[in-house]
Amino acid sequence: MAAMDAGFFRRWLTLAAAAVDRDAARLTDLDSAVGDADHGSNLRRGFTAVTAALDADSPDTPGAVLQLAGRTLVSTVGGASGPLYGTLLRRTGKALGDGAEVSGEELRDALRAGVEAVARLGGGAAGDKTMLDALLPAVDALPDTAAARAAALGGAEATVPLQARKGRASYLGERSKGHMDPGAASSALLIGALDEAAAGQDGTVEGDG
Amino acid sequence: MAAMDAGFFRRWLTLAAAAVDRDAARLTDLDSAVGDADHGSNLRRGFTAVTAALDADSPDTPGAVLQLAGRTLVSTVGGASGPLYGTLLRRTGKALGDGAEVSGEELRDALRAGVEAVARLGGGAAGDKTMLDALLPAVDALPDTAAARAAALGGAEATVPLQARKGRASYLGERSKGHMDPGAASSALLIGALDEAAAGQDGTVEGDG
Amino acid sequence: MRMLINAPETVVADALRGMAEAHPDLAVDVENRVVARRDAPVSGKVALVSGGGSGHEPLHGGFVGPGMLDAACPGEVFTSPVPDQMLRAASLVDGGEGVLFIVKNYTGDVLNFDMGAELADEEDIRVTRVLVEDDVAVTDSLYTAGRRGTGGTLFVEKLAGAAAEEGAPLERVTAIAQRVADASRSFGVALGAPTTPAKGGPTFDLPSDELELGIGIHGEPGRERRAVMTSAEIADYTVDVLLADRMPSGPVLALVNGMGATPLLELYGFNAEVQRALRGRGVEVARTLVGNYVTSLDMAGCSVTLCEVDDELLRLWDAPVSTAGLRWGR
Amino acid sequence: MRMLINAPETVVADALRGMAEAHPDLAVDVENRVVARRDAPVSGKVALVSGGGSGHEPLHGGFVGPGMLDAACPGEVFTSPVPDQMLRAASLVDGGEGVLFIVKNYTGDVLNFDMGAELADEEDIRVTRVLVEDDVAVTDSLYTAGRRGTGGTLFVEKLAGAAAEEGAPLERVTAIAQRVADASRSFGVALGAPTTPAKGGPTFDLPSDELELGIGIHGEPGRERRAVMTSAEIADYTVDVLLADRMPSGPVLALVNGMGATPLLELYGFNAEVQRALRGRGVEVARTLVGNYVTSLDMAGCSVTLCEVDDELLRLWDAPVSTAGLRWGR
Ligand SMILES: Nc1ncnc2c1ncn2[C@@H]1O[C@H](COP(=O)(O)OP(=O)(O)O)[C@@H](O)[C@H]1O
Ligand SMILES: Nc1ncnc2c1ncn2[C@@H]1O[C@H](COP(=O)(O)OP(=O)(O)O)[C@@H](O)[C@H]1O
Ligand SMILES: [Mg+2]
Ligand SMILES: [Mg+2]
Ligand SMILES: [Mg+2]
Ligand SMILES: [Mg+2]
Repeated sequence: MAAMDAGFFRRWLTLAAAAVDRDAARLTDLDSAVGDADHGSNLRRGFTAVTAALDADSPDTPGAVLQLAGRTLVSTVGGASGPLYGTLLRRTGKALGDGAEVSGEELRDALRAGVEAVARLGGGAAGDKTMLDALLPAVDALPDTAAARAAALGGAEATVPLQARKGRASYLGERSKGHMDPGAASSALLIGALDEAAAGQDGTVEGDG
Repeated sequence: MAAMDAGFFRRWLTLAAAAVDRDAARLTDLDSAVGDADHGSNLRRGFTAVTAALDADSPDTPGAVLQLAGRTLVSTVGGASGPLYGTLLRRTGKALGDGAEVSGEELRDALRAGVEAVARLGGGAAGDKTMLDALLPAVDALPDTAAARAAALGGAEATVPLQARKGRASYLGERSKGHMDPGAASSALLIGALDEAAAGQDGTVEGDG
Repeated sequence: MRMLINAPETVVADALRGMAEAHPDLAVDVENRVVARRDAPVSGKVALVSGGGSGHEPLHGGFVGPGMLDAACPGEVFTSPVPDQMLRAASLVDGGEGVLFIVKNYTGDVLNFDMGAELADEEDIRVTRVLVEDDVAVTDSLYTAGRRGTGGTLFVEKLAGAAAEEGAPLERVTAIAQRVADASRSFGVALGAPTTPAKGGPTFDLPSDELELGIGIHGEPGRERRAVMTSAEIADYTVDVLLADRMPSGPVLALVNGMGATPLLELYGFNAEVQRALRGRGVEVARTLVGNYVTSLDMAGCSVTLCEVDDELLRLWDAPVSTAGLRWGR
Repeated sequence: MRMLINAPETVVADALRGMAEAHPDLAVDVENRVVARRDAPVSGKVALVSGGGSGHEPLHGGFVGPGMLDAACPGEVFTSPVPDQMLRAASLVDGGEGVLFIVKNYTGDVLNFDMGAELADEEDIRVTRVLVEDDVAVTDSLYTAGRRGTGGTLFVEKLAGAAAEEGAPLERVTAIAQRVADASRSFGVALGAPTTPAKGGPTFDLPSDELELGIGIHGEPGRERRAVMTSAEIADYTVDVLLADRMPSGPVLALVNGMGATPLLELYGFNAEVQRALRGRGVEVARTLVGNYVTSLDMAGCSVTLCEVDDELLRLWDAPVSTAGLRWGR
């Protein structure tokens, strides 16, 4: 994984926005089984605002890109996922500092700080059937983005049999079993977009962002 | 047709009540196509009250039986059919006077007065797609009750293609065509019950009332 | 069938028991089906009585109280009440100044209220009657039972009720009710059919991509079906129909009414479009009421009622009212 | 999909425009999504701010006005608002005596309101927070996000609002809100699922002969499904669940609440059964409110909230309130 600049992070978020847009209905359907049927439209609204914010105001460091994105998510998403994803990106961005480029290892460490902030804010842990179940294994697999993508997907899949202990799905008790957690699914999209951006950077695949 | 006493009229109304009870769902369904889906339950409520009133207070002349039944319908049915059927029976009963027995011809003439009162009260005429379309031909066919029953049924059938000009169905305009008028259908039941009562009296068929 | 009821036969009686429990300032006669002000008869005041089939709540029982009705006569679901109820209500609330019957124009309501008025007359109660016939969806009044009474009823009850509360005599209260009835126009749209307890299922089938335009408040199908329209399109259509029938020359009261199952969120959004449509056509809206006031059980949909007002009617609108369903001022 | 909307994305903004048109005494900031008293800030008065996802109307915007909330922050449908809204609302209504945030216990609401409180703190606005967590359907609070906030919110907003209107300082208003939250318990039953604009269809499938017991107000499925029950049976079940969780030792306020699509007629009938059930178990009901107050779009169903009150809370309940959704006295 080559060193990543602000452009890379913009591409990542643009790819994430496209993925969320594409899969919004699926995320909402997942949320309708165990929640309140808004996760897809929440994230679509948020990531649309993120790409608009990045277009309007082009921050020139990786940390600034993620912090702007995080602030934008907090200000536009609402729900549980807004503060949580917002905190994830803001916190990761802060951890990246203000260098113009970051390495894969730096990204991994920063993302770990971000994920830990999410766990602190939401009081959640692995196995609670939340976005953490996709994010935690993904961070562990970095800086290999392809492995991280697979780990996030696997983590999301692994939420299916779990009983939710956090968020809205927890109200269902036993009935939350048998459904994938919508936040874990969207986290897999986010990590998938990171891998796409990295692949594009390596010249293997040109991301559409 | 033999002379009819108060017992005959009680049997008639009891048979009518049974028919209405049996066909209540059908009447309500007819009313749901062109009206407000209450004709069956309206008449069931009314005729249940009629049999109870006749049980509680056994009037001893045909005229008194019909007047009590009519008053009971007015007080318990509501809607358009309550005052109209109530007036039909009250007026017919009044026209029968206070003799202990009446002939088929006397019943026909009294029923004609009753039907005319219905037309006056509701401002309706033949062809308006109302109960009158079953009642008018039935009266014309009396004192032959079997012919009257057939005429009422035919009259009810003949309302199917008509566009309603009175009552709730008239709001549908053209869309009221193609459905039988619920009040015409219930009038056919009423006249059918009269024929059943007459047949029972002649010993041909024993009515269950 | 999934309803919050005990049995179809007990729906109205159960609801009256529940009203009695919730509103100690109402005198609810469950047996005889009359809802009246507890302080009735109010001596020296003209009394207002209305009623009709149940299923339109808060109309009419929810509009009983100071500044509006003195009594309401609830019939079975979608079935007009019987004359005995009107007689009992009139006897209960007549404070010596006479009673106004406010009647929605349906064959059943008209016949039963007229019989009720005859009975009241026999008891020497002075009764006048005003007919509400505001539904412009009913065209061709010559070949129909005439226009239905719908949302305009609320305006008639409120404004005539305020006049009565001010001490106006029967003739004047009646004249005001008539003026309001004359100045009111309504049009309704269904996005789904209601389920009546008697039928236990929807009273009509509506394909999921169509609307019923020109519906009444009894689950009757409308006069036309159309492919689904946006809130803005429905507002334009509705306002056009209303203004084509009667273009007000002064300010109006607007009732943007829910039929029962349409969320208030959607109704407020619809109100924004109705106001835009009215403004665009030069109509000034003096007051607006948004909510579920003249309903049709759990029908999804909406209706708009406009009532042209002068200063006097506007003052009567703003006058205090204290009922379960409408309450302000004092 | 058949809704009275323009597009799923504009539902909330359209509704706010419509609220602004209907209620001249509200200051509605459509762009920034804040509904406030037009006379805010009221100097010398503690301000109350609440909010949450839209789709529960009249909660919260319909409860803004003298005697209740100073401002409400509506989020997207079933989605809690964002911290920017809470900051703006707090800045707008703070009359120098501080602001109470009334927050329904959902992860999203808690996180966003907390962030909003942090932002307000940075602007030197004194903010306290009370969490409403009254839904007894959520058992096992250790393994869940805790009890949801539902109907009890109305009691908290009304009683704390009355205390603020009387001039109580922030600590006291907060303490009263907390007492009311502690004393409130709710339980809800769905007879049908709501349709959200984002999904365009029902959020869960319910066979026509079953009920969802223990539902929330966001179209979430409940904790149990059962074959259809009568109104009396649902009342007994609901009251048993409520009293098992908290048996009041004094009189209660009762909210018999419709979820949106259940006709008022049925709701009143249900109230009769709820009152019977409470009376039979020795609970004295001091005041009852029946209607659609804390809704879930067009969900069919009902909930019951009980709140034990002493003389002081009862006085605060009876105190005047003047909002779009709740209005009495003066
Ligand atoms: N306490 C928590 N910790 C971590 N993630 C959470 C927590 N609560 C909820 N989530 C995540 O948020 C997702 C739901 O987001 P969303 O539907 O947008 O918000 P809401 O639940 O408020 O409607 C869940 O699927 C879950 O992954
Ligand atoms: N003006 C009228 N003249 C004669 N019959 C009428 C008139 N209006 C209605 N009807 C009859 O009444 C029937 C409807 O009765 P019902 O459903 O019980 O009352 P409602 O229409 O008030 O719901 C119609 O089918 C029709 O036969
Ligand atoms: Mg959600
Ligand atoms: Mg009918
Ligand atoms: Mg009827
Ligand atoms: Mg949500």
